[in-house]
Amino acid sequence: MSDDDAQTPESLFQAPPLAEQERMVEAILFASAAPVTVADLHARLPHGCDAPAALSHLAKRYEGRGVRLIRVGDAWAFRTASDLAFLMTRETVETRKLSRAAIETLAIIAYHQPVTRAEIEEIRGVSVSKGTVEQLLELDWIKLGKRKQTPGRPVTFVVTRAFLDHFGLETPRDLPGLKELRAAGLLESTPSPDALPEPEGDAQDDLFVPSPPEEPPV
Amino acid sequence: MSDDDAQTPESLFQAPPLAEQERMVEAILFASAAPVTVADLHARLPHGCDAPAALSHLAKRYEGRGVRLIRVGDAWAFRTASDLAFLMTRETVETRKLSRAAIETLAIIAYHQPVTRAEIEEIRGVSVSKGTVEQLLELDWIKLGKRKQTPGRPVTFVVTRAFLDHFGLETPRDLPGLKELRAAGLLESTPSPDALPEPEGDAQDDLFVPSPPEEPPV
Amino acid sequence: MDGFEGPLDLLLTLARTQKVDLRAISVLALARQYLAFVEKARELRIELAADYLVMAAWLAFLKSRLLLPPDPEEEGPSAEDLAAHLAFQLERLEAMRKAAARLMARDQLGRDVFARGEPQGVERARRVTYTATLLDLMQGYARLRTRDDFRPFVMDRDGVFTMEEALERMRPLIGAVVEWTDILSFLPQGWNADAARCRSATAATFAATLELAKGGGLDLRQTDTFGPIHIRRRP
Repeated sequence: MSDDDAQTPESLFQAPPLAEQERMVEAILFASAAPVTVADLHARLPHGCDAPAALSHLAKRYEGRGVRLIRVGDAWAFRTASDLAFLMTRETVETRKLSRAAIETLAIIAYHQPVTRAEIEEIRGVSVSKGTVEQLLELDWIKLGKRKQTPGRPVTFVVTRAFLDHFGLETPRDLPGLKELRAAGLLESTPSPDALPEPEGDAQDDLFVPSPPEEPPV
Repeated sequence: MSDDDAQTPESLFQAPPLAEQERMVEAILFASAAPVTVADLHARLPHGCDAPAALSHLAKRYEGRGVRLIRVGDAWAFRTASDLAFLMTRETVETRKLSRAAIETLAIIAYHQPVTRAEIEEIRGVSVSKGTVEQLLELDWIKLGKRKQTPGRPVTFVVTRAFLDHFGLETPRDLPGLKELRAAGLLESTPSPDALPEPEGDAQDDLFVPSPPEEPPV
Repeated sequence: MDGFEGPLDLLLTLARTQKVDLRAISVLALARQYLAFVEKARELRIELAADYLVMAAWLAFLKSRLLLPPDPEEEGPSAEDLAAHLAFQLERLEAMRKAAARLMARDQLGRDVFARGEPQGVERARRVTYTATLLDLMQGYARLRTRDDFRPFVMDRDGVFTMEEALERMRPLIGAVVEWTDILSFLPQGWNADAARCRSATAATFAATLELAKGGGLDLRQTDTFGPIHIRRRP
């Protein structure tokens, strides 16, 4: 609004002070269901208001706030600050039991680490799906260990600190051994009548000896 | 737990600075048309945030603005300043005109809550039509309160958060003239001396105290 | 009668004509006004709802009680108590009407104050977390090892020389065996060193020679118990 305009008879309907115009624009934009154009603001504000000036003051006021005044085409609207977008999603967390395949794979890695995929498959007697390993990696319960010094240098898997935390173990050595499992009634089988040497006997002894350097004892 | 241990989890989940919490609360409340409870805010904010402190800072920031932070029971919302209502003709919601009976019934429920239908009828001297109660329930301005511990265990009615929100009341205690009415003894249910004694008994003692779980005092 | 919300509302309207504070109202006069009103309605053949008539009957009773000296024999509330309660009811109804008016005069949402016009819904993001207990882990591992224990017994074929293999090996050879020869010299290469492999190869070769003898292709002889077994082509 120029000085000249202010002198005209229109001064009877003098525009409110800019601070008041800013309040008005703030309220209109807040309550509006869609972005509001400058023309629309002028139509709604009292005569003589300077919507662009009010908008620019308002934009400054909301700088760095949780909501921002933004321009959408030729219209204006309040929007959540983009860095706070995460507050606008409400995560519903669904807890599911790990699949049997995943539990068995995890158990083998925990008891035999560092262990290759081929070794896991040998123990499980079935192939390990890519999804199962990926799931365990995503859960941060297993990670890649050192490559095995055998032909093909296959990668090995070891359990993580997060795994130990989740299962309340201080070290992988705290996993109950087969004897304890049997004592707890979890292993109900009797040893084979052939009296073959029980494979677990020595397996347990050196199970966790070559723990990888990433897993220092707590 | 050693001192070291005690400090680790805190630093891991340290709450954001209060200024940042204020921005977050601002964003959440701005994005919602309905009031948001403090419990809801805590559920959505990062761990360790102090919603009441952030709210009180935020309320100060918006003092005198075109948009105000207002309290509705145990919830908070942004609302346009009432002196700017004249700008909002486009947003004005045409509400169905309430009948005189509905308005009186609403007032009686607000001032006498929790109140039974029989008590409303005793005050108005006329039976309350089903439609009136239904209309108020539909508007979400009243809801069923606890049953009265009197013979027949009649249901009671109380006002809702939406009622407080609609009429700009922080709590039911802010109803206009409530104190004067109480001082004048006009909120007491004096049993009619000739008819059978009315079953209300201690109706007034627990006027706003046993607010149902949805409306806990802030 | 359409304008009235029941007999109490009618009474309140009549009471206002007395132009005094409701607390100072003459209930006797009010009863007379009400009864006169009802009488007038009857003359005009306006049908009155039952509750208006009930109120009229009650007020007629109250009027007579107020006019008569109190009966000391009578129990229950006095006429003055009843009149006072009626005055209280009227005052309370009026108070609630005023309160209702003040309530409706407040700034109302959607009329005077406004909520966010473009609310941003909270997006629901579903996240699935998987869980397992140490017991699951132990049971899973136990299950695997249990399965191992029950694995069907499979012969270790590495240390076994079968009779079929021995037969295949012997058939082309026997044509050249003219002299008596120890069958141990027919064991395949590399099966002598290890005792178990040697036993298996010997047994298989012996069984194969028996089979060939049965078919009439060769002769067998053993000169003394546990002595070496010799074979030759049947002449």
